[in-house]
Amino acid sequence: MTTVASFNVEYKQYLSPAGELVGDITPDIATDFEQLKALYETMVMTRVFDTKAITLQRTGKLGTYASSLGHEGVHVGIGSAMNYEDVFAPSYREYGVQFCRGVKMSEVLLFWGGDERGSNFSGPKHDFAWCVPIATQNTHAAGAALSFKLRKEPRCTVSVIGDGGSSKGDFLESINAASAFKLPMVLVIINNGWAISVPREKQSSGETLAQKGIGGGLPSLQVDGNDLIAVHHEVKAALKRAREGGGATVIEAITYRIGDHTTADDASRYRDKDEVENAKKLEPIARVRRYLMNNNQWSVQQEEQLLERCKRMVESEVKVYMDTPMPPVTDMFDYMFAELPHDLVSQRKFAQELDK
Amino acid sequence: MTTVASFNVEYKQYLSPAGELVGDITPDIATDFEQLKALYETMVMTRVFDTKAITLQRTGKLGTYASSLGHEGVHVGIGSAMNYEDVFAPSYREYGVQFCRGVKMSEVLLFWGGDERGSNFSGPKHDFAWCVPIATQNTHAAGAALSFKLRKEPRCTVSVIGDGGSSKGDFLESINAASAFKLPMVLVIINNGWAISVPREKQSSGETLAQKGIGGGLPSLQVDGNDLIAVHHEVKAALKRAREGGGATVIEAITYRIGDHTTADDASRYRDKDEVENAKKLEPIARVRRYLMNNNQWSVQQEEQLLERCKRMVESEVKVYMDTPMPPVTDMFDYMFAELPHDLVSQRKFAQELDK
Amino acid sequence: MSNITLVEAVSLALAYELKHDNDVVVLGEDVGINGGVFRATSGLAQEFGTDRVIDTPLAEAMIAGMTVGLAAQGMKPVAEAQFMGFIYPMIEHIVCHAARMRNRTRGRITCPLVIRAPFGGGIHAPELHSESVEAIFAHIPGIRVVIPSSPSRAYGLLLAAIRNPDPVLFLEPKRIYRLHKEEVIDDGEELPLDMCFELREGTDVTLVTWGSMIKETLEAADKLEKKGVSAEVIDVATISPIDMDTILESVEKTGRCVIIQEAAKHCSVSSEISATLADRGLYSLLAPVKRVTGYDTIMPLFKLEKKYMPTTQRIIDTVNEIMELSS
Amino acid sequence: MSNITLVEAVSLALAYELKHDNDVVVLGEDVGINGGVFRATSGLAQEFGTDRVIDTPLAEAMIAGMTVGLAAQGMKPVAEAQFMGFIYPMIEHIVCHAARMRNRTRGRITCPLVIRAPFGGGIHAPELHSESVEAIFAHIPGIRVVIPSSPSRAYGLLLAAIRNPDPVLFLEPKRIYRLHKEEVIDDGEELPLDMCFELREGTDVTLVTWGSMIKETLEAADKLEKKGVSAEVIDVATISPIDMDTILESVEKTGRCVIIQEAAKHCSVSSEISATLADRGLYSLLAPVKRVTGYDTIMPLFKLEKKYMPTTQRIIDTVNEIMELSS
Ligand SMILES: Cc1ncc(C[n+]2csc(CCOP(=O)(O)OP(=O)(O)O)c2C)c(N)n1
Ligand SMILES: Cc1ncc(C[n+]2csc(CCOP(=O)(O)OP(=O)(O)O)c2C)c(N)n1
Ligand SMILES: [Mg+2]
Ligand SMILES: [Mg+2]
Repeated sequence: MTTVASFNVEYKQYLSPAGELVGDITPDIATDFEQLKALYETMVMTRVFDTKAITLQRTGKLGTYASSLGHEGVHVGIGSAMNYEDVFAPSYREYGVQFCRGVKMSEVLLFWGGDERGSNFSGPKHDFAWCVPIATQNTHAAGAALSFKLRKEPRCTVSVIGDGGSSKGDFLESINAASAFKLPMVLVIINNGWAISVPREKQSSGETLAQKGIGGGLPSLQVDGNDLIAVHHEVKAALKRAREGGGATVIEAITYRIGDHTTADDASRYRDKDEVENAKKLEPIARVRRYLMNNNQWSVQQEEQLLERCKRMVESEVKVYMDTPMPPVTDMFDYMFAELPHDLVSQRKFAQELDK
Repeated sequence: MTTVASFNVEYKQYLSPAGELVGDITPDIATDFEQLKALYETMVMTRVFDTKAITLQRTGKLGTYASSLGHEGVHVGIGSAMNYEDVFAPSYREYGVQFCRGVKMSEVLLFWGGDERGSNFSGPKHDFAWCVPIATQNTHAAGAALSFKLRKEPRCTVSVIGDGGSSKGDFLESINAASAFKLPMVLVIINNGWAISVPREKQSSGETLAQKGIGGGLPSLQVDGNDLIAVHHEVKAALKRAREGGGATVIEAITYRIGDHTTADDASRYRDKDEVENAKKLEPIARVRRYLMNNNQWSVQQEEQLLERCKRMVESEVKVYMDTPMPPVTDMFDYMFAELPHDLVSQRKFAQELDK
Repeated sequence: MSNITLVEAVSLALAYELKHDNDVVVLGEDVGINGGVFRATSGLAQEFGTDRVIDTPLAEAMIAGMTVGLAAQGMKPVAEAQFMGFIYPMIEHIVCHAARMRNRTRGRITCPLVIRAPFGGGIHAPELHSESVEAIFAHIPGIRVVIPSSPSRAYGLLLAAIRNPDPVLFLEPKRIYRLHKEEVIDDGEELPLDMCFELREGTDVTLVTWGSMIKETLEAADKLEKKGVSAEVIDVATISPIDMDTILESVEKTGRCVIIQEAAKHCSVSSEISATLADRGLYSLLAPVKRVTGYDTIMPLFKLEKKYMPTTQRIIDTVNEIMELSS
Repeated sequence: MSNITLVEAVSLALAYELKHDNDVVVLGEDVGINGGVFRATSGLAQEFGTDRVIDTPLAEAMIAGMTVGLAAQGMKPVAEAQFMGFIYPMIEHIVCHAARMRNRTRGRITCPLVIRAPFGGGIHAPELHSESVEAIFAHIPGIRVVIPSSPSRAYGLLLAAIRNPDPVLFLEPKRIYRLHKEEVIDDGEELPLDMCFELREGTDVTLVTWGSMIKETLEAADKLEKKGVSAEVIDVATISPIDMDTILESVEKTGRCVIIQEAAKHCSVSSEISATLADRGLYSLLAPVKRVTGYDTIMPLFKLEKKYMPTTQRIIDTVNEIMELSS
């Protein structure tokens, strides 16, 4: 009997729920207070936005919306670790990543407001759009990563997947692709405990979800997804390795979906209140605030000012959204192909007549 | 930093290429010479059959055929470890497994001879048919295993996949299914080094293919796939564990595809002769013969008699195949549905008229 | 006897079969405690246990493959694709296995399975939640494709689908899931899987449709009536195999036919019906066979979706057009 | 200028674009050193290197997804599905992404990709190696579906497909991969992606087909000629979008139409053509529009495959039938 391969999955946390530094190293970001404050502000902004979006939905001004409540740490951690030239392949609720990258709140609202123009966003034009079919974004990210490798560009892709989505073939095949082609990419499993009503345990009896990366021999680790510092630091390290030709990494970030799956969902049908209450104690924003305050980097007054600022900015973005005129009916046709085929020319004309 | 999970992949070999017992235990099968001789005979029979099938193809009496040359150890090892009540979900070249289970050589020939009746074989009626779309058999096996679990039957499924197929979503999702539902099943990766022209290294840079099972937290190991004893012993142990409620196992059996991928392939286009010559030295039949002979359980004379017997049996099966009359044209229709829908009734009549 | 909606009729049929046939299991994403995102399996896990109503991991190919595996071993699985827009990873198993297993093995292994999927637009949903790609499956030999358009037809057709010894794709028009209530007797009576339903008799034109467009089609027929045009309305219901005889008979009587579908036009179910009329019904035709369909574009996000889907008025206009052409 | 087969013309076009456009990459199973199981990529890895002609792991969803990812970042990937019977795991990416990316992002991200797949039966192959499911893809808005039927059309259409800024499914009729040779000038000239090719002029009947059935159709036309029936033969070539104007014009002249396809009949490309005739061409029709197609059954293993596929004689018989009906 010979052992031919051995693997470990490590768990990383640098900032405890109490807002204290823990772990065996102190990541650079932990002492770069200027950046940290900026990231903190983005997290808070994301949450203020999220609350507003839910209100818009409840009052009939938005369609179904997927909340990111509780995910701000992992999202902003990822977004802040990436370079602009990198490519992000999102799922559908990673606004925090996107805000770091320049996507506007009004664009997120357009998307959930049933308007394709939201996906023509101001974020990096090379970033992928929101991706509804679970896990398919992961193989797109692999393809994008291969294009960088072939063109010898020092760029990476970052792609995310949920705990539920980590069961789907596309995610698993993208691990394999990353392994086979040694791709410059980072796959982050955002394990928020639930896939709509299906709890993490029902997806797999594996000890971790990170270990799926071991299938392709990729470095695979777990981080505290409510720890902005851990997510930022580990994603950044993985990106550095990827950029230097070291291949892909799988990071499982453990967080919690504090809200319903979307506004179309009612989590009280299938989930214990206690679980949610407990999870709230671990949420990512409070601990950064505590840490900043402990270090005299943040005050109650600053917090109040920030909340004011966020509200104003969100309101102004909501206004942009609400003021956006309906798309013309011809938009249905005009982006189907670079050049409209003849049969669609007549259908377009018909639709236009009908709309008069 | 905490290690949250650790995994090893072990490699098992009990019979060396020289025909000597190695490894830290002596599996029961190694000293059960009567059974071992029977398995040896099935291996030899499979090879004689294989040679004949290729000849039939070359002389226009068979369609494309996928050789099992070199795979006899892993195939017979699997087949002999299973119970009749278990379900086998094959790919397309595991004749050795199927011969152990009662499938007839004439049925294999019918299948490759372009006749669906081959898949209505005499092996266990509950075994799956040959499966052309790579890896899909693995999720079927998971479904079958779930049926046993739901019905509380002490049965298992065994399903195979190639080194190439181990990259495909269905295989990976079946690992996940086995993990999520704790299914009574065994997945054997038959790593024969090649997927048509694509070598094992191009499928994944992972150290092993077995480690894909770690993704679901399944016990995952490598065996010498040219070692009948190792395959038989480990598959049997995995089946025992599965039957007792212990869940699934992933076994990577390392063997070599000595022949072309199929008769439609020409491996010399992409593969070194040396590699094949080296592999031949490790092939599974000779080492069992050496072992039996070393233990005075087999003689040159017995070998000659066996070969004679195999040839006769193969010839008689070939005759059954060759004497099988053409299926009637109506067979195209008569197995589409339990009850033929009206539109097909008229198409059937038309086809029948046309065939007169 | 109860007054129920279409989606409730789906639950009722599932409950009936779960109760009366131990081989039946329901599986899919969120079908358990949550009762499905549309509540089509509401209460079933609670009543029959999570061994009969099974939440699966999020992996459609796996769901389809396991469903084939379950069916091949004698179970009668009823799997759910959460939305038709997510059925694509299931296609390999549907086409290569479910549809072929009986034929492949000359009857040795069969696939008595059902895959249910809510389909169609008009519910203000996100991208890929509004697809109508029934034509893809109607083209595939070896599977039945069934689409109910009322509570009682949902109940009877779903029972028939589950009991049918061959694979059935059961597409549920989610826009009319809760449109109206109907009295449905929970007596386990099934409906035939190879027959159109004539919903309205008429003499001037035959309107052929299925699924949620039944709503607009019946509305159009009512309005046309008032203008003196008598429309016959046929609910195709089983789009594969299709009961063309009933349609041909009707067109023989009316001489005119308009086919209404929400799906894109090109190579669709409406094409097949029209093509059969151009062959077997040509001599009855007094006017061109028209199709009122979705455009050959991507179903837009919901701001424009109403402009994509055929309206009652479009049906009326089209009927008027061919009435004029042939009067 | 060289005398080459259809499959050689595919290689030639690939080589041309690989040479002239650095963004072009070829990827798929066995496309590298082995040159593809049909040798359609023969010699390309050797000439352009394994960074341009890439062997992938065996995972079709991954191939399709990566192809979308490559295209979205400005490459021009040409992926191969080894056989059309193995294209099913690619469908989610083709339908949900390749076909929608431009529309979804209002032009921000596009998908200039090609997926090539050999298709059709008659080559004595194992199960699922003989499928003709072009109708599935023809129904999907947002992708072009192109089928060449001669070496020169393969060359010109494939060049156009690769250069086209939108996704193209390029289906290669493998039964006629090596049927005959033709002189093909390797000048990089493309052919239009939205036009039928009129292969033969005639006045009595229009025969419409594509792919490998071109062979039987032209044979039938020749034989009919001898019996005094003048058949026009149209190669549809681009089945989506389809050039119906050319077909309608022809039928206006001939008054009769027979559509020939190898694929199953129900909800197929032939349905669409016939349906359009029943609408826009009804008044030209002198006889029912007939379809000579595969049966709505599973394509059988090769012992019976010849009895599945339409024959020259069936085409002739059908033409004779409608000539009689309308004489
Ligand atoms: C292929 C596919 N199947 C099903 C769905 C429907 N669906 C949307 S979100 C979701 C659950 C996702 O859970 P998870 O991956 O954990 O991500 P989370 O929403 O928790 O972030 C499901 C089933 C889908 N969008 N795509
Ligand atoms: C889904 C699918 N894709 C492609 C093929 C074509 N194909 C048949 S065998 C094969 C290679 C399989 O290699 P491997 O899994 O290593 O099995 P082996 O043949 O070596 O036993 C390929 C690509 C197929 N049958 N199914
Ligand atoms: Mg989740
Ligand atoms: Mg192999």
